[in-house]
Amino acid sequence: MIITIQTNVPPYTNEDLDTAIHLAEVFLARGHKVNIFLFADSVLSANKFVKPMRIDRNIPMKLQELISKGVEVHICGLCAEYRGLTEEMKIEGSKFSGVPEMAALIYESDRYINLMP
Amino acid sequence: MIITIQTNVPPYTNEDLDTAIHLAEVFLARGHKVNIFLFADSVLSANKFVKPMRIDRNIPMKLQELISKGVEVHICGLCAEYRGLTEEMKIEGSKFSGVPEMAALIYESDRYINLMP
Amino acid sequence: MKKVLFAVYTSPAGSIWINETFRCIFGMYGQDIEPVALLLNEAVLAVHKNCKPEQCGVLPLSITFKYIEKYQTKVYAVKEDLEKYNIKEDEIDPRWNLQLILKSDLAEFVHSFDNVIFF
Amino acid sequence: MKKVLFAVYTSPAGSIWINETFRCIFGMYGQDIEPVALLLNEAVLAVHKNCKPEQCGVLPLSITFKYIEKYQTKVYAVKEDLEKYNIKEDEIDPRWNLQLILKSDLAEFVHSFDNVIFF
Amino acid sequence: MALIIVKKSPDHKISHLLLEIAMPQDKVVFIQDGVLFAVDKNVKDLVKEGVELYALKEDFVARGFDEKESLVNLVTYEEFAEIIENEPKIIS
Amino acid sequence: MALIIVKKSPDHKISHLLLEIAMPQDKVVFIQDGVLFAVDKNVKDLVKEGVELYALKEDFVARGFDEKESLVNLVTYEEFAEIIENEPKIIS
Repeated sequence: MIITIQTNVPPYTNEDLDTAIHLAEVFLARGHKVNIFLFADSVLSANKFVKPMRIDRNIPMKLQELISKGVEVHICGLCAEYRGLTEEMKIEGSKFSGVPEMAALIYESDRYINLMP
Repeated sequence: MIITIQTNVPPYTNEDLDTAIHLAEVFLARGHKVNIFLFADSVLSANKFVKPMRIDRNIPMKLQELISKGVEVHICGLCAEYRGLTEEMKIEGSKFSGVPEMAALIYESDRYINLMP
Repeated sequence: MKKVLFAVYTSPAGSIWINETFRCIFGMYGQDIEPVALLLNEAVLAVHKNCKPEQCGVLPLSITFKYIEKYQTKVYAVKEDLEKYNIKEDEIDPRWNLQLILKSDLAEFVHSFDNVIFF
Repeated sequence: MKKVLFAVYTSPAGSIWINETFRCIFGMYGQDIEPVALLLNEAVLAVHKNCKPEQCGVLPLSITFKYIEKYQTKVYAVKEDLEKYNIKEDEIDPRWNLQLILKSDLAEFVHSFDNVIFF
Repeated sequence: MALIIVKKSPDHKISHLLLEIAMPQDKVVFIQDGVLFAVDKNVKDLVKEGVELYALKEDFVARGFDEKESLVNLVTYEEFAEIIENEPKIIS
Repeated sequence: MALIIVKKSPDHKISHLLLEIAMPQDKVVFIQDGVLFAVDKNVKDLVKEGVELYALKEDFVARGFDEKESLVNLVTYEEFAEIIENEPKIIS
């Protein structure tokens, strides 16, 4: 199956990215194609300059690991511009997309899971 | 009087920065010393790479104008690290502070206005 | 053809979600998708002809009108929620192209879509 | 000396605000400030000895304990809110140094501070 | 005496708590989505007698309301600033 | 039939709306702060008869609850994934 998870709120402040990453790992292990669409303030999760405390998880790095396992990480481009996230800041392998790509994902995906803001 | 306004949520997604900026302008005009403390996701407001749509307000630029009029804009440093906001990204004149500076502002200010998350 | 409902429940002006709801909807038309908007709870305030978030300095809602007309987007609001805020039919801006839905019909309405995304 | 209350009402694990409340408090001691913590609504879940946000992958709360002890920080929780979640006195982690406050005393308690910051 | 600032709408439990802890002679100012309290028929029953209620006019009218609809005093930003100047203790 | 995911706690009005619109044979999964519904004595009265209720175990125990306290079925992430695989229509 193709499964897409959309997040909308900032990482760390909320649990959503943790939920999304955990679900993505489980779906990968179950043999599915997984996409993550980062919308609104959740685009921060793809900022490679994020520097958490040592005892904390590194969410952008976890997303990058997922990318290396075949997960597509989409960043809403206009949302990124509004949060000052530029091309140079984003984690490798993630892509700036827009609502047309969101539409394509909604259309193609067998399951579309939105984590409401 | 010394008046400090603390914000805690991301700009644009919420109205808080608009409220804080408007209040700061009014207090300035009334002859007060004004500080803004950007905490948690509100640190994004000091990112100079923020690029809103043309019809929209530019919040980092508005903060910079306030700085030029004598407002101190403090950015919680650890919060900034968690959001990938580095020294090079912050608007001119804003400063990375921490909770010790928050404590000093709370102590010195005649009025401390927190806009709850 | 997929039918997708974007449902928004947060107030205009206080947060960006009504704007984002419509931005998402207008992006759907490139695909074989029929997107529909549903305003509920505090979000229904948006349809009042005097609701102008730009009056407190945030992004206006009126930028959506030309696309609602262009795409003939279906926009629904919950009747009881409009009544709660005392918004009468003649106070609704006609450019919303608004249709009312009863709370009692909401469950079935929501279930008639292939995907439901809440903002 | 300023007395400052940091009051937090959101759930542990779901959001970061309980952690941020205590981080703020521990930063206050460099000034002539007496910071106090108040847990209310869902935030009271934090005091249960089995509450471990790290179990769902987010930041632990236990990192606060050594500073609560070091500074002898006063931490209050609303009794009725603890009862709502059926948290008994012997289930409260002693390292919170917790004192209970009745809802009926809340108004006066909150007003006894120079500054009150809600998270 | 204190100034309590309520920025979240009546749909948020924390806003109701802020109203419950208001004491006589306190001032409550509704801003942002908190202004929805200004059209709540029961708003005056949500606080103890003697609590003064205000709503920020700019945020109120931006949400489509007519000034006449407000059940509490509407204040401009200038007046809100004045209230803040007069109340050292702020709960928010 | 649909899968409804509730991530916000009972203090949020929108969570109650999601429960109200659940129809018989729907599955509701409580995650994140939504798991607080699993200890709400009235949780089964909040939905129509025939709605199946679940809570994500990991999020439930992280908030200090004992598995025995849950009034709904607890599911692991694996089981949650399975529920998603079986329900094409997701309301969330």
